[in-house]
Parts: sequence; C-alpha cells; structure tokens
Amino acid sequence: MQRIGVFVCWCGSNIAGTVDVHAVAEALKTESGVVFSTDYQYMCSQAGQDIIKNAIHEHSLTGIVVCSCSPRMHEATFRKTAAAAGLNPYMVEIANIREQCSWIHKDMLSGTEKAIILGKAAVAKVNLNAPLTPGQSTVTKRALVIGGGIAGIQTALDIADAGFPVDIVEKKPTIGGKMAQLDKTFPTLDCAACILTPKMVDAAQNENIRIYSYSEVTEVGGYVGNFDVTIKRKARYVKEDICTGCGLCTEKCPQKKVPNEFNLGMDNRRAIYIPFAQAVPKVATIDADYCTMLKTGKCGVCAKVCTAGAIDYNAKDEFVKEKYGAIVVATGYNPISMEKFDEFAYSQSKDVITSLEFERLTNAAGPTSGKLLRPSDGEHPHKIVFVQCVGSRCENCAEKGKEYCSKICCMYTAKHAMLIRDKYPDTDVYVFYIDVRTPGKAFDEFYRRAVEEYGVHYIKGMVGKVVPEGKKLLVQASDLINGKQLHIDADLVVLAAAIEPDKSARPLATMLTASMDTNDFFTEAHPKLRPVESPTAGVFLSGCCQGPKDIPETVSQASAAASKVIGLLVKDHLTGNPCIAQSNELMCNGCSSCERVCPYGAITYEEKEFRMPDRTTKLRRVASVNPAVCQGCGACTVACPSGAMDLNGFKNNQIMAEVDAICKM
Amino acid sequence: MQTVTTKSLCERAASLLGEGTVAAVLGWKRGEFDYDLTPAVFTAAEELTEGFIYNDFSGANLSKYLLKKTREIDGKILVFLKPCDTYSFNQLLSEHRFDREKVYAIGIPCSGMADIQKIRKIVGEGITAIEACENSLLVHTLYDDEPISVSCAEVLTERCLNCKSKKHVAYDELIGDEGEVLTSNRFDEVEKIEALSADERFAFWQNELSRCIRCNACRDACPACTCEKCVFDNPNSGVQSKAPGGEFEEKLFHIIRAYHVAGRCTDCGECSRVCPQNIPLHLLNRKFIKDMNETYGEYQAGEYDNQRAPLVNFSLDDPEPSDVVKGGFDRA
Amino acid sequence: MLKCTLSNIDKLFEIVSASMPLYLPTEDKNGAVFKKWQPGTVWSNASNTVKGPKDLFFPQSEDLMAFKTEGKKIEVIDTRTETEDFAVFGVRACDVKSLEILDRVFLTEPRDSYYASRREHGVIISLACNRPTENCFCGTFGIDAAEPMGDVSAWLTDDALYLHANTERGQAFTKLIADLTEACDDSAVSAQKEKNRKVMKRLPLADLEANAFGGSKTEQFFHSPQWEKLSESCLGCGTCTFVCPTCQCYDIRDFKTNNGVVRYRCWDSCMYSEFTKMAHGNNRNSQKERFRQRFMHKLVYFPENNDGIFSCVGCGRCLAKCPISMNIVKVMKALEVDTDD
Amino acid sequence: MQDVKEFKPVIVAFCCNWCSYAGADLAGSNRLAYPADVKIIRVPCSCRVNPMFILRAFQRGADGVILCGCHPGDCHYSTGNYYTRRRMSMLFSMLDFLGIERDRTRVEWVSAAEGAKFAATMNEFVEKVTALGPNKRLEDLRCKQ
Repeated sequence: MQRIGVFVCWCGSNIAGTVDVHAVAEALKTESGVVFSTDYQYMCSQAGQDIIKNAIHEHSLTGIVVCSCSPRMHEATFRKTAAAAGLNPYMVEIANIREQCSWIHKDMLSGTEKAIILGKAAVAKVNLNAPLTPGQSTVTKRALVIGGGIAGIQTALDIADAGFPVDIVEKKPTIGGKMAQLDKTFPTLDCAACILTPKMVDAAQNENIRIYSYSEVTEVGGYVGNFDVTIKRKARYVKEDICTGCGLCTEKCPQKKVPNEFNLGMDNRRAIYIPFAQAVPKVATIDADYCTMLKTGKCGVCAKVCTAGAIDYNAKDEFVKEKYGAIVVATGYNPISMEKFDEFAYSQSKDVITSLEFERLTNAAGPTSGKLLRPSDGEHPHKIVFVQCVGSRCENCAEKGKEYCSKICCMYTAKHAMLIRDKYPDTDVYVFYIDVRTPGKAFDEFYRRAVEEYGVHYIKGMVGKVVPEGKKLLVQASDLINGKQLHIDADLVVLAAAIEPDKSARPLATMLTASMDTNDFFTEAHPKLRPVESPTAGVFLSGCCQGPKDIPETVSQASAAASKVIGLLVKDHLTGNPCIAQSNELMCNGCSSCERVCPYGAITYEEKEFRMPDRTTKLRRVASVNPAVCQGCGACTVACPSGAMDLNGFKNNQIMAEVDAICKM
Repeated sequence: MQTVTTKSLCERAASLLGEGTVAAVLGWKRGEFDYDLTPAVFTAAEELTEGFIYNDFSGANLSKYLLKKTREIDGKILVFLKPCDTYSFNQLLSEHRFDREKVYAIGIPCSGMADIQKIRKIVGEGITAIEACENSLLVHTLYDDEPISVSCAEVLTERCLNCKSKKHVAYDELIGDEGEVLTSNRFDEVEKIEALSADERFAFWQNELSRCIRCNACRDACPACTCEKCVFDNPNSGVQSKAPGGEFEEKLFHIIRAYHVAGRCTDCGECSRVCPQNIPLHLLNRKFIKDMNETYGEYQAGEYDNQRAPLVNFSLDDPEPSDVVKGGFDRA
Repeated sequence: MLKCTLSNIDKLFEIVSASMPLYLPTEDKNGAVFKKWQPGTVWSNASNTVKGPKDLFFPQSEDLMAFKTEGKKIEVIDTRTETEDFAVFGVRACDVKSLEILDRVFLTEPRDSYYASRREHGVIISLACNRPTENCFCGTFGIDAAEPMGDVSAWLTDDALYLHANTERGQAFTKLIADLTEACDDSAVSAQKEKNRKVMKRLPLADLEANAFGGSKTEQFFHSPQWEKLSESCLGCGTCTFVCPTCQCYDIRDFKTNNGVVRYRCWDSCMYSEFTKMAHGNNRNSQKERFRQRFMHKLVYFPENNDGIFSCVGCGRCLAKCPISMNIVKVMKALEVDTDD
Repeated sequence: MQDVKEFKPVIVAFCCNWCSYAGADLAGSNRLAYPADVKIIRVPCSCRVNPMFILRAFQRGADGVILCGCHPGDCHYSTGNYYTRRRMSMLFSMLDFLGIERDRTRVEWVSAAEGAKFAATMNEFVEKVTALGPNKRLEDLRCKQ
C-alpha cells in the first residue's frame, strides 16, 4: 500500500482562477492510498518544492501526485524534488490541471470536477507505480554532421575544436553549400566567399574532421551515444587521395554541354568537373550521367591527360559503416520550384530569374564574370523589378507555395537592389513587397539606406502578371498605397523564391526517427527551450533544416548544436530512460510478435530452461529487451498476446487504473 | 468417406515406429460410437491396430498437441495432418512453438469431415453406429429398424463446406493425392452480417454471444491460442474472468480472443467445431481475415513459415481507421 | 394420477405462468434449453437439454452482496433476489436426481442460503423419457428414467400428459391446473413405463456398471496408469463441468465497480489451471492431476462422503459435448479394465 | 428528451506523449476550449494503446474513446503509429461488425503544433458522442452498481 501525498498547485491564478484548488485537495484526501493533501500558490517554486520535500519526510510518503501544469513542463522538476527528498523520482505523477483543465474550461464547477477526476486518475496510477532505476550506456566519442554547408562546417569546427573527432557527410562533391553560391552578404556587404572559404579550408585541415564529400547517409541504427551509421560514398571515378585538383581534365573533357548546377544552369561545365575554384576537397568528379566513357566506353580523355593517374572508370559506390555518439542534421534548404508560378513567366523568359540566380549573375566567378547582363541577350538591363514573397506566406495557395515566411528574402532583396544601384546608377530598381521585415541587428538601417540613399523604388503591392513582349517584360502590378495599377516595362525580373527544406531531409528524418513538421522542417525538442535538439535523443539540428534563417543565425545555431554535442560527448556514460519494455519470461511464448514490431531491434530471444510447477524443467524460447536500445514506445506490449511484455512507467494495470478512475461517474 | 484407409495409415505408422524413425504417433482413437474420436498418442503397433482410426469424424486438429508432446516425448513424433491442419502446423512453426526436427509430419487427404449435429438433425436421436460409404453415411439408430442413409455433402461441417485448401503446405511425407488451394465462399456469411443494419448486427451477436458459458473450449482447442498463460486466466491481467459476468464480458472475451489470433488464425474452424453452445465463433475470426485481406492485401496465415502477419506489419499508405470501417464493404 | 390432454398443454403452461414463472425446455439454435415460458413459447420434448436445470437453482454467476465505498467508508449492500416462487417443467429423471446430489452439497451445514432459497421456491415437474439417446446411462447409477421423481412426476403418451404429485408443493401445483386435468387410473402410464424400460434395455450403454467404483476405492484408482493416457488429449476446457448437472464447484470473486465492489460467485471448473491456485502455489499442476480429480470426485470421493451415492447421473451431456470426446464412460471403462488386471 | 439534453458523455482520450499530448498542451496554452468531458491519458506512443484499454473504458462507463498520435511518418518512435493505424482499423471494424456505434471510437493524428486541431477534434468528437447518447452496447451494468 502506498502512502501518497497530493500537491495541488494554484499556478497563481492560472489554475486557481477556474479550478477550486482547495476543493481538489480536499476531494483527493479520501482517495485510496492518499495520506496527505494540500495546495499552494506555486508548487514549482522553491517554497513549493520545500512543501513537497517536507511532506515526504513528515508523512513517510512513498508516492506523490502533483496537480499542476503539463508534465511536459515540470515533471522533471518534481521528479528532482522527490529525488532530493529520497523518493524514487518515478514515484511522481502529474495531473495536468492547467493546460488540460483550467486554461480551457471557463466555469469553476466543471473545471474543478474535471481537475478532481484527473487527480484521481493520477492517484490511481501512483498506487501502482514502482520505483524505477535507469540503466546506463557508453558513449562513442565521435560526431556525425550531415550536410556540409555553413551550418555543418561551423558545427564540425566547433566540435573538432573541443577535441572530438567529427565526420561531415556532404552529398555534393564539395562542401560549402548555398553560402558558396552567394555574392555578398547582408547587412555588411562583405563577400561570402571571403568569409566562407577560410572556414572550408579550416575544416579540411582540422585533424579531427573527416569530410565524406559526394556521400550520403543510407542507414541509421542504434541510439544516443551509440549510433550505427552507414554512409554511401558515391563513385566519383576520381581517386580522391591522388587527384591534385590541377583541373587539366576539366579543360580537356570533350563533353562541354553539361548544365552547371553551381551557376544554376546558367552556363555549362564539362562531364568531369570541379564545382568551383575553392572547392573542398579540391578534387574532380566525373558526372556519370554525361561522361561518354562511362556511357559508351569510348573516350578516356581525362584518364589520358591526368598525370597523377587519378581517374578510375571502374569505381563503384562504397559503403562505410561508422559508429557515432551524436548526429547533427544540417541538410539546409533550396529555393522552391518556380514551375507553379507561371504568372511571373519564369519558364517563358530567360530574363525572369530567381534571387539565387541573381547572386550568380552578380558574382565575379559567375557566368557573366560579375557583369549584370540579361541572360537572354547579354545586354545590360536598365529597369529591374524585384518581386518579394514568391511562394512565401501563401495563406491561400498552399498547393503552390509555403504558408510560412522565408525570412531572408526582404534583406537579400534590399541587398540586391542596393548593389545594382551602387554599380549601375543608371538602372531603375523597383521592389514589390507585402511587408518589409527587418528585425535584425542593423537590418532596418540597411533597408532604409536602400530606399533613402540608393533610391530604390519600394512599392507595397503584389505583381499580378509578367508578360514577355519583345525584349521587354511587361510587369502588371498594383500600388496599394496610392491605389493605382502600375505597368512597368522591365528588362529583368527577379523573383524572391520561398525556401524549403532539402528533399533529402524527409528520408533522413525517417532513418533518424526524428520528427518533422508539415513543411518537412525538423521539429525541435522544445520550440523555445531546446531549439537545437531534435526530440530524438542524440540528434541535433543546425541551420535551415529546422526553419528558414540567415547566415548569422545559422552560424549561432550551428555553434549551439555543437555545444550540445560536446556536452554529450564529454560524458562517459549516459543514463537511460527507465520507462522501457520488460518481458515476463514466465508468460512469454517466444512467438516473435514483439520483435517484429520493435523499431529499434531491442528485442532478442534466448532458449532458457524453466523449472515448471510440476517440478519438470522445460526449455523455452523467451524474449529479452536490451534496456540500452529500447526507447519505450510500447509497440511490443500490444503485439504480445499473452501480456508478457509490459512497459515500465506505463504498465497495463496502471493505464487501466487511470481508465477506471476517469470513467468512474 | 475418406480416400485413404485407416489400415494404410496404420501400416505406415507402424512401420515408421518399427524402424525407429519415430517414437510416437499422434492420431485419432476410436471411441464408444463411430463418431466420438479422441486425439491420442500411440507408441506401439498393437495400440495402433486396436485404436487408431481415420474417418469422417477425425476433425480434431492435432497440430496444437505438438507443443506439449514434442517436449514430453524423446524422439520424433509422427503426426497426421489434414490439409487445413498443415496451415496451423506452419503457423505454430513460425511462432517457434515447437521444434520442427522433432516432428515427422504425414500429410493425408481429407474429403471433408461430417458434423454429428447435422446428422442428428436429420436422423434424430439415438445414433448407435455410422458406416461410411462412397458418398454417404449409413446411420443406425435406436429407433429405426433400417439404417438411414445421409449424403456426406449434406452433413459436412461448416468449415469443410467452406474449405479453403485441399493442399498440404507442410509435410515430410504425403499419403494419398495432393489437392489444390480452393476458392471458397467462406466470407459469404460475414458479408451477410455486414449487410445488416447496426441494430441487427448487435442483436445477432447479442443473441449468439449470450449463450457463451465461458468454458474456454474455443480458446483451448485453438491452435493459435498457445499462450503460456492466457490473459483471461491471469489474475494480474486485469481481464481475468471465469464466467461471463454479463453482456459486456461475453463480448470482451470474444473480441479479445479473436483479436489476439488476428493475423495468426489460419481459419481452421476448431473454435466453432468445439463450441458446446454452437456459437459461430469462426465468423469473428473470418471478419478479421476478411478485413485484413481487403485492407492490407491477401494473407493466409500458415501458408508459409515465417511470414509477417498483417498486424505486425504496416505500409506507409495504409488507410485510416475511419476509412477502413467505411470502405471495407459497401453498405448503405 | 391426473390426466391432461396434449391439446391443452399450452393452456396448462399459461395457467401456471399466471401465478409464477415457468421454465421448460424449448428448442434454441443450439438444442433444447430451459427458458421461461411466454405466450408463443413452444415446449420441446427433446430427450435432453444442452444444460440441466442446474442454472435455475445455482446460476452460473450470481451476486452475493455488494460493498459501496465512499471516500474511506464502506457500506454493505444486500443484493439477494432469489425469493420468488417458480416452476420447472420437463425435468428428466437424471436431472431430478442431480438436484438431490446438489442438495447434499449445498443443504448440509454450512447451508448455502442462496441455493436453499431457490430450492424452497422452486417446484419441479419431472418427465419420463420416452426416447433416450445413445449417450444415456442413468441406469448405471440406479436411476429409472421411466419413473422420474420431483415434486410432480409426469409421463407423456401419444395424446396426453399424466401427472402425479409427490410432495405438498407438487399438490399445490396440480391444484393450480385442476381445471385442465381429470383423475384417471395408472393403466396408460404403466403401459408407457413398460415401453420406456424396453428401450432402456437396448441402450448401447445399458450394460455399464459402476460397481467397481465407490468410496474407499481411492487407493485402487488414484495411481492407475490409465490416467496418463486418458488425460493426454484433454484440452483443459470447462465444457464437461459446465454442462454437468452435478458439478457444483464455484469461485467467489470481487468485481470492482465504479463505486465499490460486487462480491459474486461463478461456476469454476476443476479442469482449469487456476482452480486450486492458493497462496503457496498450486497443488494440481498437470492436466492429468486435474482430469483425475474430476473423475475421482464423481466416482470415488463423492460416494465416500455421501453414503455411496455417485456424483454422476448418466445424463450423457459430457459425452455429447466434450470437444475431444473424452468422457466419464471412457474413463470408467478404462479404469475397470485396470481393476480386471 | 430532457435526458438527452442533460447527457454529459465520458470521453477518454489517449494521447501520445510527443505529438498529441503536446498538441493538447498547446490547445491549453492558446485557451482553445473543448468540453470538460474529455479526459486525457498520456501514453508514450499511440501504439501503447491496447485494444483492451479501449474496451475497458467502455466497460467502465466511457461513452467514447479517441486515440491521438503523431501524424503517420512523424512518430517519435518512427513506426508506432503505423501499427496503431492497423490495429485500430481492425478493432474498430470489428466493433462495427458487432453493431457497436462507429462514432464512439476514433483515431486522429494531431501534431504538437496542432493545438487548434486538437480542440476542434475534441469538440467534434464530443458532439458526435453526445448525439449518440449513453453507451449501452458496450456497458457493464455491474460497474454502475
């Protein structure tokens, strides 16, 4: 028989406003097992916790029920309180009478009634609770960073600097990501390459960092501290350790008509290529889709010109298996496809481009060597229209774009406009916007400079249509402030396309058992308090995979994720969750149903001898659960027909006791 | 009448016993009358000659006995399996319930089993003897001077009327001819109930299940119900009960019984055969089988060793529960 | 002797039902079962009902009392309901006898007041068997199916029902239906008895004898090697015990309600694995031991304590219903062989 | 008629810890009201919910049982809700087969971000169950003794 203490929290007026907390404490006093019941203004405060601690001592409590806010908020707090008073922390149950009761029910009567029932259910559960002790597991002191953009690079550098080995897996032939494609960065207008490439080189040279470029994660097993990851190293047909990156092959390759993805297809590259001059690793890669040798067996020019002998047409995909203690997801973003936005004539005219394409057009290493020329005829554009929020904040067009704000567009558009006006003062620049959002350090000043110093025409209103006519693009738009319809014959239209998570994120999330939101951004363990952790233990988030963000934000999140990883890797042992499955061997049939539904492979079988009641021995196949691997989902408990498998902390009889208490009327 | 004779099976079993291939034979033993056979273990040729029988009343599925017998008996056990029994045999194997190495399975053909209650309905009470002829049974009774002839087809058990397969899916040796998987109408009865209104369905099952006396024969005979300890016998399970304590418990027992074997039930029909109250329990199992087939693709438990049953499996595009209830069948 | 023409039988049921509930065999999907008569109910003259009339006196599940809890207070509530007079019609000789056996269990001290009350309120109208089944062997236990007992004995001929009151309660019953009956001599009944006894002699189990069994035979049969073989295919279900008119074991259990506890009893079966489970464990761990218990009880232990009376009435229900056709007849025959050796 | 009006259903809502329970919390934080008839039981994952719990709830006097879990594909344990989906599909279909009102059972996927959906779902479910009236077909009268 338990000796249960009940502690009803007022949460100031949050609970006490709609729940008669005294009545709740009074009603629960007579519940079976309850020997003490009280209420207090703020149970989570030091004074409140002291009440609990004192009651545990004074009344020799074996279990406690706190009627308060959601257990997601303070369960850990009260468990610690109990532990501090010498009570097993798993003898604590929370009745959620705030989020599930006082905050949603307006009248005192029904709120109080419900709070009492929720309290009774918690008491019923505690009556059946048993002390639980968490198991321990070791930690592999190596981290994996998936994605080699600025987020991944920064995370890896920080982890490596703390002395832990870290691997970066990048699917492209080089690290660098989106930032490598950018020209200048807002609001300081320093050159992206100038600040990024030193970091890339640092990563390459850091002895704690290993870069798996042109590679992908294909399988993830294990659990926090002990992930088993399989990495596919895609065949690049060039021996990475031999290639010197001299680039001769990329000049001699006869296959010249390969769209250059680094320049977003605005020019061509060869079938064997190095994405850009500062690529890391600076190694050539053969594009198997275009290489004549790989496709027909006839050519071999690159092998002939390579003095180092690095070309290997017979290369195959390789699979590397590695163990990691922590995994950081830094899979980044992409601009959404403009296919569905035909009103802007993106597919009809080469002179309608996205902002990322614009970055390449103004970049000295871009297809026009930095001269702003129209893609269609190479002429200098004199009238440029920027369209904001293309696919962002699409409240009523979710099938076309995204409901969220892509966050970076306002600032980079201001940057583009400013750069044009600075370099080509004879050019007219129009920016159509819904709102201009500049909440960042020196952001608004930056935007105001664009308007005030550089004379960019900011027009509040949306562009309805872009119609290519001759060499011009007729832009039909509305000016909401002046209530006018505008017609602008532009030379170039730049679309600020919304950004979305990289397509590789979804399958990766499945592998990692990490959750995602409806937009395929990874979910944080807590939106405010644990923003760089995934709910899946040992998986951390860095950069745009978690949500749209600019470079400074990305870098700070990357460092934050790194610090979380370091915090994990410095531990020698991890304390597990004791709420895991447990098999009663006497009832286990050994039928394998539980094993078949376990997502973690935590269940194995062994043949065991049992002494039967009739004094015979019987060899039986029984299940056993690996406590370090089990995450406590409970799938096995329902698959088990005999009920041999049960879940600590959420046992069958505990849940049924809660059901009984709730249904009691 | 069965196409293989008791004698031929007896001889084969005796020779396997004699040469030491098997240590015991699991078969059917004759009783007081011609229809009351009991599963039995035979360990000597004389025992076989004296008691072994295979006739139209060898309905009992012997595969479940292997759990206990393979542990008790040293050496191999010969078991005679009718086609439908082999599915149970396979299912038990995939659940690791006995050691395959300890069994010598002989598949025997089955032309369908007779239902003594159907015979009683035709000839009345007082059956003293039943002779098997080609396609009929000659029934002797206390009250008729001449034996009454009933056609075998007329008195087939429900499960045999809807036989799903005459093919053996597992055996070491086959005696007689191998049959084929059949296309049966076994879901017709389920569909009929589905077509009723909710009130009618409720009334139907209320009436059927109210007869339940919780003798547990359905569970104890079921080759899928092999739990070391059934939840209904386990005082700690929260659902232990010994008698139907009302309408709810009748339903609870039968829903959970059927649910626990869903995906594992081979539709052998033993539950309905043994029910002393003639509750059509197989309809509950078949409802699950039908739903799973329609929703997750055709699946026959026990068809192969080590299959992944529908309820321990999933696919990413499974329909939602609300759609299964609505879409499983068309009902106005 | 009273005579009631068959054409008046529904009228008879109606009159009885007007003053008390009347239970009689009617055809159900599953065979004949005792059901409460209502206008339109068709009486079945089937030789045997699926279950005996035991349920009417000793229901499968019955509430004994209830406890209501409020906070930490407990209140005891009387839930008894068995205070109504009722009649049971068409009880066969074997089932009448089975009630005598139950009486020995429940009416000796400590008296079971629930059972006793139902017995006091029930009037039993038996009925002689004209067409016994191949499973019948009541003769083995000295029961004459042509001479059924009960409060009122009844016989059926082609055209009439004959009744004879044996007890005061029986007389009260015949008084109730006096308008439908007329006094007559015994000739028709005697002729019917003669006919019935002739059939009985021809029954396949007519020769089965129980002489080998009885009290004081424990030593002889307990260690018989036959038990192993007999029990090897037993499924351990409770069919035999639940269709048996003389099985009287029950369990008392508490059902947790929303407001307290209902204490009820329900039939239990010695065939169940938990039957003898006690705090220290279980003293019958194998199905062999459980199986042996059931038959030893019927054939040896019960007579030992009850003046040699067997706790089997040869109704044949277990023969008809056992899923694997193992039954008391097979047990008796096998054990007798054992004694011959 | 008056009885129907006064009928307050007992609704048991099983919510997975990671998505739906958090969704319910969010509904609370946003003060999105739903009837007090709904009482939540926290389970680690929707796949922890045994059909026996659902039947138990009906036995004990529940008028409706709803199960909430992460959206398919978002399960914290990656696959738990896929099993839930199959198990409940089969169970609910069986209950329907036995003539038990369909609208008394429901599975709904509610993410941690869908506080509004949680409240809306509960409002709708309570409305449907209220319309059905008290659960008679799966009740255990002994419980009310």
